[in-house]
This record gives sequence, structure tokens and C-alpha cells, in this order.
Amino acid sequence: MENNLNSYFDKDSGSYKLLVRLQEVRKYGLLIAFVAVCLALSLTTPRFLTIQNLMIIVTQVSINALLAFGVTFVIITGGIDLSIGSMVAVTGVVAATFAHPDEYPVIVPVAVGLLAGLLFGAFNGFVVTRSKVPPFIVTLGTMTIGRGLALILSKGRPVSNLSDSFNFIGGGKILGIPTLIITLIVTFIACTVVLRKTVLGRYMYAVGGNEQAARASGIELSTVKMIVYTLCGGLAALAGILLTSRITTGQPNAGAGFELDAIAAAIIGGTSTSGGTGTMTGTLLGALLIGVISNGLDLLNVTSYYQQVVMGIIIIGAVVLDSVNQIKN
Amino acid sequence: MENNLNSYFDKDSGSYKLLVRLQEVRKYGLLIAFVAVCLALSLTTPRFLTIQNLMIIVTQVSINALLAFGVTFVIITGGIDLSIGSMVAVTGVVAATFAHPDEYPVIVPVAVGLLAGLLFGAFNGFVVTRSKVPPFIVTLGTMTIGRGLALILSKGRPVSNLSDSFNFIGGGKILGIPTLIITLIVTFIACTVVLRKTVLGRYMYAVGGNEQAARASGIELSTVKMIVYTLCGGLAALAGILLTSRITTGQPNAGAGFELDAIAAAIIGGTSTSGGTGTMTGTLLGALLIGVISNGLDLLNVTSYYQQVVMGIIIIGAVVLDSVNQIKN
Amino acid sequence: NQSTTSETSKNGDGKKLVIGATMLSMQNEFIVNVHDEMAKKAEADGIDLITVDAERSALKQVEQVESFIAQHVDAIIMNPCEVEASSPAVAKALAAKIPIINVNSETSTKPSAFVGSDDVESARIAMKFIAEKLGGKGTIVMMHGYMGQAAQIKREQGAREILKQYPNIKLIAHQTAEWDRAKAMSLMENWIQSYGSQINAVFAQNDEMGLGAAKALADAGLKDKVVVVSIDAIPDALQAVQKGTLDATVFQNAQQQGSKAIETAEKIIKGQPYEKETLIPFQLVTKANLSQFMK
Amino acid sequence: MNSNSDYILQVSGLTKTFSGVKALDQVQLAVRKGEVHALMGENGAGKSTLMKILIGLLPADSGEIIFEGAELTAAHVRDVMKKGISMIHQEMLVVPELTVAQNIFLGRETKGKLFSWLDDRTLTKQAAMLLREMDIQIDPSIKMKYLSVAQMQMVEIAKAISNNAKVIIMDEPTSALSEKEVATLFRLIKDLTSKGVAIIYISHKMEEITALADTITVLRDGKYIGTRPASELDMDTLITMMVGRKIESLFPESTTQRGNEILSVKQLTRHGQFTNINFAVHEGEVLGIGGLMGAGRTEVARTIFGLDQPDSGQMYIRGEQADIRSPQDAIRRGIGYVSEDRKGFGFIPRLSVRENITLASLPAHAKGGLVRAASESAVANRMMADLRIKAASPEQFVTFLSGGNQQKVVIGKVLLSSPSIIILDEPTRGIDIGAKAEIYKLIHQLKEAGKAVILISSELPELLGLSDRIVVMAKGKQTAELSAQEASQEVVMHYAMQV
Ligand SMILES: Nc1ncnc2c1ncn2[C@@H]1O[C@H](COP(=O)(O)OP(=O)(O)OP(=O)(O)O)[C@@H](O)[C@H]1O
Ligand SMILES: Nc1ncnc2c1ncn2[C@@H]1O[C@H](COP(=O)(O)OP(=O)(O)OP(=O)(O)O)[C@@H](O)[C@H]1O
Ligand SMILES: [Mg+2]
Ligand SMILES: [Mg+2]
Repeated sequence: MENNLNSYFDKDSGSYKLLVRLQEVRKYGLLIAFVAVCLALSLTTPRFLTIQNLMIIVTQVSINALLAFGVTFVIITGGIDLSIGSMVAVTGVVAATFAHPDEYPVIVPVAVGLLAGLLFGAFNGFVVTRSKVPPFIVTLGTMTIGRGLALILSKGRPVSNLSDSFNFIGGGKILGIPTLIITLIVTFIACTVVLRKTVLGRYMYAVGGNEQAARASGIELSTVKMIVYTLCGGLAALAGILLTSRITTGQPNAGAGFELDAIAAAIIGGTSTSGGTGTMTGTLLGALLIGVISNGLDLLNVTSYYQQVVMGIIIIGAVVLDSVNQIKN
Repeated sequence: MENNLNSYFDKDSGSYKLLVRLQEVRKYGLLIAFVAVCLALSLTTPRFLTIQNLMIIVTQVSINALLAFGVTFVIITGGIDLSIGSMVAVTGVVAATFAHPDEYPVIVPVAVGLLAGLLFGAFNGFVVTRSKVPPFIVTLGTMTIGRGLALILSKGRPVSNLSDSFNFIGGGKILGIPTLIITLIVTFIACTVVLRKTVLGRYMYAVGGNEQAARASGIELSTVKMIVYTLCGGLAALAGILLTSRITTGQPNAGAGFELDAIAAAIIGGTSTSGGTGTMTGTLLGALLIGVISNGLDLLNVTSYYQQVVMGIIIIGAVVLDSVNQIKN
Repeated sequence: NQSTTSETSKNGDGKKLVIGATMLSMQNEFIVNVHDEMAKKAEADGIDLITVDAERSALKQVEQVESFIAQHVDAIIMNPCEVEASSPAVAKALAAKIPIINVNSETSTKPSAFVGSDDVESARIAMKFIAEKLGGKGTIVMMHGYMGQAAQIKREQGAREILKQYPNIKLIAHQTAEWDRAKAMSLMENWIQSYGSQINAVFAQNDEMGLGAAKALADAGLKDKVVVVSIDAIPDALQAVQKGTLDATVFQNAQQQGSKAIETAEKIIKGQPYEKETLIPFQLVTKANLSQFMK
Repeated sequence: MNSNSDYILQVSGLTKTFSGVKALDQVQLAVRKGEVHALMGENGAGKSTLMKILIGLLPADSGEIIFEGAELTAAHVRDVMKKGISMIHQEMLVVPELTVAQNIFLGRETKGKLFSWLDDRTLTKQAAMLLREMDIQIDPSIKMKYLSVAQMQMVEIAKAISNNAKVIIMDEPTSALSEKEVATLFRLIKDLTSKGVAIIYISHKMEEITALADTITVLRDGKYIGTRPASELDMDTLITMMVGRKIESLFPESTTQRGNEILSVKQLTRHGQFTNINFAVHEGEVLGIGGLMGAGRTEVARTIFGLDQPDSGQMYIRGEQADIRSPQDAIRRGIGYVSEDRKGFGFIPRLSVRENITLASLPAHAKGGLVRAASESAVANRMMADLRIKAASPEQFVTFLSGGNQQKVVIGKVLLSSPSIIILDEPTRGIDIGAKAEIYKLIHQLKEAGKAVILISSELPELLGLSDRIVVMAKGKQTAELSAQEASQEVVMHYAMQV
């Protein structure tokens, strides 16, 4: 018995290593799919594997990835946020309104935009925790509300004529690297740390994994959920501000349908809609996969009708490949 | 002790009645919300409560309701189908292609359209049951694929010039009642019967309520899921054919975003995204609620931007009202 | 019948005329402009204008018209989503003896009156400009709107008509950016990767996409070498033409479309003679004639 | 061995591997008609896995199953059940949204043909008849989710029996039952065996094995240890076969004197669940709470722990009135609670053993919100060693542990939140004899360390063996408070049945 137990604890034992490897394999499955797609593209078009093109892909992916990070937090706790696309629009319009040249310093539109996103997210969290309404409905409601707000605030017209310093945020380069990529990397690291290294992150998994057990362990469910939705709002605001800056306009209809892309990235990355599992690395990989496919199809000049078909097939295919590698149950 | 248990058994005891009533209250909550909205509208606009307007509402609701019925089946088994909007487009285009005047009898486009929907749905079911890919991703993929297919089949152009008999299917009236309303009623009854009166319906609840328990009871999970997705495809095809007939055109971009409305109707109607619960009556009520609000806001001439805000608030509000009435766990 | 009784009642006791309007999309800047002009004109003439947003769905539009009919409005103005799919709405209104005026674009079923312009023409104008600018020779790319929508189909048709006349202009790629500026930017970035300096001109089916393409080109330092032309002449696009980032756009007169639509509706209701078809011409906007379009 | 015809079911050479870990290794089993064949072994020995393979829920890697002389290997659940094997599952497999009758006949409605009509009225009638025959008083038309755990378990039993099976597998059928239902079940088993039905019976409760078993097969760590007639096995030999070592006396003698009062409840009431509950616990004392199923003991515990709010009455901690509104309040005030429903309220299935163990005390291992991994791992490893938690590693998901080890993880979690009052609700439910002894020892240690322990248990020997005082509840009322001397099985049962 004792010996037996000790052998289980022996970190050098074959079975232990195997187990750890099997738990990790999920990521590898996706990684394999990702590498396969990249390889296929490198072989079919020489333009794919150039530093410049890879940089462009990451730039294009970054907005979706930021949103996907936010929604990963939410999904891990067992929730969902459909309003992220609308938050992108609201925060973008709000930021743009304060970003005209020679009005306010650039910090103002950024701060106001972020605040708007945090408030919007907090409102989602408030309704989800206070009412017994499923998050799907709450955020479907606020998605509609948010879209309406963005249109009201902008009177249905793009808010343009933004200051150069504001347009730098999402459109500039620092040492040759696009600001979007820098923001993406910094945010990715921050989100990973929150999820893996903090008490809050642990609580997210616990709440999503078994709400009752989390509660019985003294975790305040509503606090965790509030924080998570607020965080998601904040990240959506960041995405909204960057998008607005990149296209140098605050658009009331920006971000429509972004929620699906972001959720797709998270789920392709291994986050389960039933909550309790998911990693930021997976989500990033999911977002990159979508970005690479879309870039590749453009490079190969696939007709737009067929692009959609191919995109759909590859997404399903990648996740199939992923789950074949996965341990059963 | 004996007495205690027997009193549970005693169908006339107060506590038993209370318990049964509490089980039923969920529906009433939504019904109350629905009646409240209708009442408010009747008081604010005289045009609301006219036979003609009510008929219009039901007609307008019918396509969404058909889709919502289909997706209710799927959600009850614990799945989801995001591809219904695309199926509407594919089946509509397919049906329209065979519906030109003097080519085939009207049964041909209907049959071919339905077949296309059933096949599409079966494909969804096949991938969901054969791979370990979550239904969300599978149907997100087929949503994109379906949209591409619809564009390919129609070469990106609306398919028009349809026969009068085909246009009658979704645009005609029988004894003064729009065919859409008749189809809605018939389908509603059929779906209710399937769900409540057949073994299949029972298995849907079982699979969604506790997959392991269903499996341990010898229920073939994959068969039930296959049927459910196929059924959903069939209903989407019905919706697609009716829509095509109503607008006398097969449109490759028809049905975009319909999936959210349909899912919303189901969830507002009390179907839980985690599976195992839901009724067709609830879904119908959910669809009607959305329809009534949208009609009412038009009648009240609420500006479209504010309509979205109000719509969002009412949807959340209705479900809050519903869940306040609900018993806690 | 209903419309005549309401007509007498309003003529009798001075009750306000009611016009129902269903617009393609209130998230489209040009459509919002048309609508605002309609609202302005209606207000000035003391008319009640009920506006609903079809959100680009023909089905919704048909339903909205049905609803207008049930409400016995005096006239309906429809900004159609689709040529064919919005047609049942026209037929229904006419059957209910309510005048229906199409604004901005057409349906296959002839309405009581039409006010607007032909989208095919706008693309012809834009593409012709490109062809002339390139001297009838070069390679170009085209950005589509949302595939399958009327405006996308017609603008593609117009562009291709002109391209046929210039066999030395090669369309090397065409792809949808769904009317969206951000998507257009990404698409252009990818095209630059693919074709680099091969591209001589970009035709975008609306200004939003044109602006996105121009931004991507500017970021890649290619703007001077590539001609970018789009359609709609939204304020941002006019600004861009002034700055030279956009070479040309095609002006569609929202002000005239909006006010003429209301005017025609009024005439029909009051039984006055009216134009069955009011065609408002497109105009090419370049740096040269920009001043007359800037407010 | 005997000729094949004696055996209705024969298993040989069965092997099953889960992600590299051998759960079953060349296991054999032979069951005779009309016998109760007990399958024994520690938590994680592979008993449930073997049974799941038999019933067709899991595929075996290799091996052979012969049922009534015919090969049954790799058959589908439905076919296995049709052939005459049914199973009561260890983890309750019920569909909460369906009624009792619908659950009982799930998969067998009108022969299970998908497109045939349902006749719920007949199903309900049949279920009512079945339940009456079995002397189980549950309304068959009520939804499953409104039943208590015990009632659900009885429904599961009814379901398995109603299949007219020739072999019924019972995987810890009594883990949620109290004495009275256990008696009902035993009577049913006697009935069935007399009709020639074979029962494969899995349980960690030695009394039950002694009372029922004709033959006993023992597994250890996925390996077949041996099969003996029950009459030839004495308890010590059996335990040695299972555990591979000897277990000292189950209930250690206590020498501690009880100290100051820590917790007392006065007139505690929650409408519809319990009324006017009064008791106090002291440092260094184990207070037992006895009663039948549905007595409301769990509800009292939940209320003290802040999971539910009382309608009236007070709680005092060290003499001060305590207003406990949430589990956080309770934990802050030094109360710990191990729920009877470890799947529902105990652990997070997809978190590792380490993460589960430290979940309630995580802030103690964090600085500025950041978890200090080294400190966390250290306490987790220590607790795993202390409680002898058997897992492949601290990083294994708890969902993959056996029931007993899951329970230890939950106890470990509660202990790490350093409570001075510990409520243990059915702490040994589904736990093997070795682990049970360890948990008893642990309760003893807690008491010696001056903690107050509230022990809710339906196992009378355990309740009597460990408690210093026993409060008895019946139908939500407190019917007695007995000292250790006054209490005996008869006395406790007497008060538990009192109206
Ligand atoms: N799905 C699974 N994946 C991985 N390992 C598993 C799985 N199911 C069981 N195991 C492992 O197989 C071994 C046997 O488990 P099993 O449930 O059969 O034990 P048991 O004898 O029934 O224990 P208990 O008495 O606690 O119920 C254990 O080590 C367990 O961790
Ligand atoms: N069929 C039923 N319908 C509704 N409520 C019930 C039913 N059966 C029991 N209850 C309620 O649930 C409570 C019993 O719960 P539970 O069986 O968990 O009590 P317990 O004393 O903790 O028993 P256990 O010994 O199982 O732990 C009772 O107070 C009773 O009101
Ligand atoms: Mg077991
Ligand atoms: Mg209990």
C-alpha cells in the first residue's frame, strides 16, 4: 500500500509522465491542426511564410483575440457573453467622440472608452448575478441594447476626424512592430497570469466546474461573476478602441457578429461551453487558426463563395483533429 | 414515518398540490409577462388589438417559430444548432430553382427543398455524433458552409420568377387564414406531440437531462441526436420554403441571423441551454413575445435605434419576471 | 375603401397625413441621410412619418409593409432591400389601394412611383473613371459588398459592363468585405501580400470599403501608386478625396431622393399629377469638383 | 472449478486501461444462479469498472464474458439489458426532469421503439404497482428532482428490479439509504434469489456482506485476488485480502474531556424542513445526529453552514450570537462542512486534487492575489499523504479518482480551512473499510485536538461508536438527546421513528 502510493507520487515514473502528457495533449491536437494548416499554406503559396505576412495575420487576429480572451473568462465560469460585438461599437463610438483633434489629450478617449466597456460589462454581470435569467438571454438583450446605444450616440453615422495620436494607438508601429501586436502580447500575458496564477483565476474554474461546490468552499459566486463580466467588458472596450483607431472612425455598426468569431476562437481553443475548462493559449491558438485560414484563402484568391465553404470545413476539421487526439471522457 | 410518506402520496394534500403547481408555474411566469406586454400595448395604441394586426403578428412570427421549434428539439438534447439561418437560405434557393413556372409540379420544389434541409441537418447530426466536436463548433462551421453553398447554388443572385402555385404556399390564404398561420398551428401540434407523446420525445429529454443515465438505460445517444438534428434541418427547410414563397424569391443571403432569434425564442420560452428541459408551448410563447414587442414598437413609432434598446430591455425583463416566478432549484 | 375614407377625413377635419417608410438599413450612413431628408421634408409639410428599419431583410420589409397596410397609412415609401424579394410588398400595397413609392432602388413589381437612381450606373461611372485613369491598361481588384444583396449585384454588374469595354484591364481578384471598413482593410492587406505592386487600382463597391482599402495601401506606402475609387460620397469619403487618399467617389443625392420621395407621395395622396419615375443622376466626385459637394 | 452450466455469468481475463493506468488486469468472476455474489475491494480496486464493462457501458481492452453459455463481450447496453442483466449504478444515474415512473421505464417504454406512442398513464400505473409491491412509498408521478437522495436510490433499485433480470448488479445500493430502506432492499434480494436471480453485490459495509453474501470475490488494485464461499471467510481474512494488511480496531478509545461550548443552536427553524432544533457542541466532543431519511438532518447542517437561511431561531458561537448568511461567513467563523452529496457540493471535477484541496483556503497561500505555487503544493502534498489519498499525482483531475478518494479530497479541503467546528454529513458513504478506519481515526484526532465535530450518519454502529452524545431527529423535529451510555441501536431507532 505504502509502496504503491509512493510509486504514484514518483514524478519520474512513466505513468505520471504519461498522465501529464495526456492532459496536455488537447493543446497539442490543436497545435498539430494549426501547424498542418500553416504547412499546407506555405506549400501552396510562397507569400504565406514571410515575416511581413505573418505580422499582418497577427495584426488582423489581434482584435478578435482580445475579445476571445474576455469571453474565455466568461465561458470558463459557465457563462456566455453575446454582447461583446455591441460593446466594441459602443466603446468605439464613445472613444471616437472624445478623440477629435485638439480637444482632449489622447488619454481621455481611451479612459472614457474603457470606462464605458467596464460599466457595460458590469451591467451584464449585475443582471446575470441578480436575476435568475440565463446569461445567454441577458447578453442577447444587452447586445441589442448596446447596438441601439451605439446608433443613438452616433446618430447612426460614423464618428470620424480623429486625432493622429488617437489613430496611432491601433494603427501605429513601435520599433517596426504594430501596436496591435504589442497590445495583443501584453494582454495575452496578463490574461494568462490572471487565469493561471491568481486566486481569482482558480475561482473562475471552480465556479464553472461546479457552482454548488464552489459556493460551499466559501467562494462568493456573484463577486467572481461580476468581475468576469466586467473584465470581458474591459477587453471588449480595448478591442473597440483599437479597432476605432485602426480604421480611424467610430462606427456604430462595428463589431457586428464579432461575438461568434470570438466564441468560436475560445471553443476551438478547447474552452468548453459547459464551463470549468479552457486556457488562454488555446484561445489564442484558436484565434490564430481562424486568422491564418482567412488570410490563406485570400492569398490563394479563393472565390468568396467557396471561401466560406472552405473556412467552415477547416474549422470543423481542425477541431475534429483536435478531439481525436483528446482523451476520451 | 408511514404517515409522512403517505401524505406525500395523497394527491389531495396541500403540499402535493403546491408542489405540482410550482412545477407548472414556469409557464405561467412567461404567460404573465406576455399578457402584461399585450395589455400595455392595447392601452397605448388602439391599432394593436385588432384581428387584422394580431393575424399579422402571428404570420410574422411563424417563420421564426418554426425554426425555434426545431432548435428546441436540439437544445433539449443538450445541443445547439447555429446553422438554421443558413439552412433557410440553402433550402430556399434549392426550392426556388425548381419552382419556376411550367417546369415541375409544385410538389417538386417543396420535396427537394425539404430533402435538402433533412440532408443538411443529418450532416450536422452525423458530425456531432461521430466526432467529439462540440455542436456549437460543428454548426458554426456548417453555418458558414451553408451560406457559401447558397451563394454557389444561386451564383450569388436571387432566384426569382417562381410559379404562382409555389408562391401560394407561404403567401396565400385558405378561408381567409394565411397559409403561414395554418402551417404554424399544424407544425406546433406535431412538434408538441413528438415531444410529449412519443418515445422519441422522452428520449430527447433523457439525453439532455443526463446523458450518462440515458446511455445506462440503453438509449442509443447517437440515434436520438441524429434524428434531432435532422428534424431541425427539416423544420428549417420548411421555414426556408415558406420564406421563399412569401417573398417570391430564393435569396442566398436570406435567414442571416435567424438562428439567434430562434434560440432566443426557445430560451425565453424556458428551454435551458444545458438541456433536459423545454416545451413547445414555451417556445411558441417566446416567439410570440418577440413578435408582439417588435410589432408594438413599430406601431408606437419608436425610432429604430431606440427600438433596439427597448426590445433588449423587455426581453430581459420578461425573463426576469418569468424567473422570479420560478421555484428555486 | 379605407384609404379614401381617411383621405376625406383628413381633408375634412385637417387630420395629419400619415406616411409609413421602411428603410433598407438605418445603420447605413447614406440611407440614414435619405431618411433624414425625408423626415425634414415631412416635418416641413406637416406629415406624420412612421419609419421602420428592415435591417436588410426583405422578409422583414414585406412584413412591415403589411403592418402599414393594416394601420391604413395614407402612403408607403419603401427603400427596397431586394429587387425581387421586396416585390410582394409592392403588390400587397397596391392591392390594398395604398400608394407605394420606391426610393433609392427598384423592385421588379412596378410601384406607384419611383424616386432614385440606378445602382448599375454608379458602378459604371466609377469603373469608367478607373479605366480612363489607367489609360485603359492595368490590373485591378474589386471589393464586393455583402454577397447577394441588391446593391452588390448591381454594382458588380455595372463594373463588369465597363470592364468588357477595356480588354486590357485585368481584374485579378475580387472578394467580399461585407461593406465593412475594417474587413476591407484586412482584405487589402492580404492582397498587398499576394500581388504587391501589381495592383494598379481598387474598385470598392462602397466608400466604407474604399476607405479601408486606402488606409491599408497608405500603411503599406503604396497609396501613390494605386487608384482607389468607391461609391456613395459619404462625408468621410469627401474628406479623403480632398486629402487625396481616395481618388474618386460617386455622389448619390440623398437630399433630393429624400425630399422628392415625400413630395411624390403627397402628390399621389392628394390626387395631383406626379412623375411616375424621378431619376436622380449620379455624379462623379474628384478633387476637381469636390467643392460643390462639401458642406 | 465446477462445470460451466452452474454459472450464469463467467468473466475471464478481463483487462481495462484508462489513459495508461490499468484499472483491471486479467480479472475473472463467476456467478451462480440464485446466489448473492459480493464483490469486494478498496476504493479504486476496479469494481465499478468491471461492472460497467459487464453491462456494456465500457469496452474492455481484452477478456471474455460468457452469459448463459453465450458470448456477451462487447455487447451494447440495450442488448445486455434485454438478455437479462440490469444494474444499479454507484453514481446515481437519474434524469431529474423526468418523473419517477418515466425514470423507471426509461429505455423500455413500449419496447423502446422510437416512434411509438407513449402511454404515461399506464407507465405511472405500472410504476405505482411496482413500487407498492416493493413497499416503497414514492409518488410515481412526481419529478425525480424533487426526491431526496435516498428516495432516488430506491427508484433506481425499483428500476433495476423491474427489468425481470437474471443477474442484477448492485453497485453500492445502500450508500444513500437508512436502516428501514436497507431492510426493504434485503427483503427484495431474498425474494429475487429465491426465484433464481443472481445478485452481484458491491458494498463497503461489512454487516451487509455478512448478512447477504453467499460467495465473495475480492479485487485489489485491479487484480483478481480470489473467490471464496462467504461461510469460509472470517472478517479478518477478508479484510487482509482486500487491503493487504491488517486493520486495528475501528473505533479508537477516547480519553479527552470535553471543553467549552463552541456552537449552540436555539429554536432553529426552517419552515417545511425542521422546527425548534436545540443543541450545543463543545470542544473535544463528537455530537452525533441520528434519524431516518428525510428527517431533515442535512437541512440543519446546511443552515448552520450558511447555505440556507433559517426562518427563526439563533446560533451562538462561543456564546456570541452569530448571524451566518453565507458559507464565507461560516468558514470565517471556523465552521467546516463536508456534504453528504460530494458530487453536487463537494469537489470540482475538472480541477486537480491539489486545486480542490486548497480551494477553501487559497487566500492563505496567496500574496497580492497571486497564488504561491510552492506553498500551495506543499500543503496539498502533505494533506494527500496525511489522508492517504490515492491518485496518480496531485495534478490528476478529481473526477478520475475513486469515490473514497474523492471523499478524502473533500475532507482535506475542509480541514485546510482550519475549522474549529466540523460538520460531517455521512462522511463514510461509499468508502472502503480501510479508508473508513482512517476517517474514524481522523475524527478521533480532531476530537483530541479540541475540535467540535457534528457527525450526521445513517450507519448506527458508526454513530454509536464515535459520538459522545446523540441528537435524534424525526420528521424535522428533535425527538431526543442521548448520552453515549443511554444510546443503543434500539433506543436511537425508537426515537427516529417517533412522530
Ligand atoms: N473514466 C475514467 N478515466 C480514468 N480513470 C478511471 C476512469 N474510471 C475509473 N478510473 C480509474 O480506474 C480505477 C478503478 O475505478 P473504479 O471506479 O472501478 O473503482 P471501485 O472499485 O468501483 O471504487 P469505489 O469503491 O470507490 O467505487 C481507479 O483508479 C479510477 O481512478
Ligand atoms: N418526495 C418529497 N417531496 C418533497 N420534499 C421531500 C420529499 N422527500 C423528502 N422531502 C424533503 O426533504 C427533506 C429530507 O431531505 P434528506 O433526505 O436529505 O434529509 P436527511 O435527514 O438529511 O436524510 P439523509 O439521511 O438522507 O441525510 C425533508 O425535510 C422533506 O421535507
Ligand atoms: Mg465503484
Ligand atoms: Mg442527509
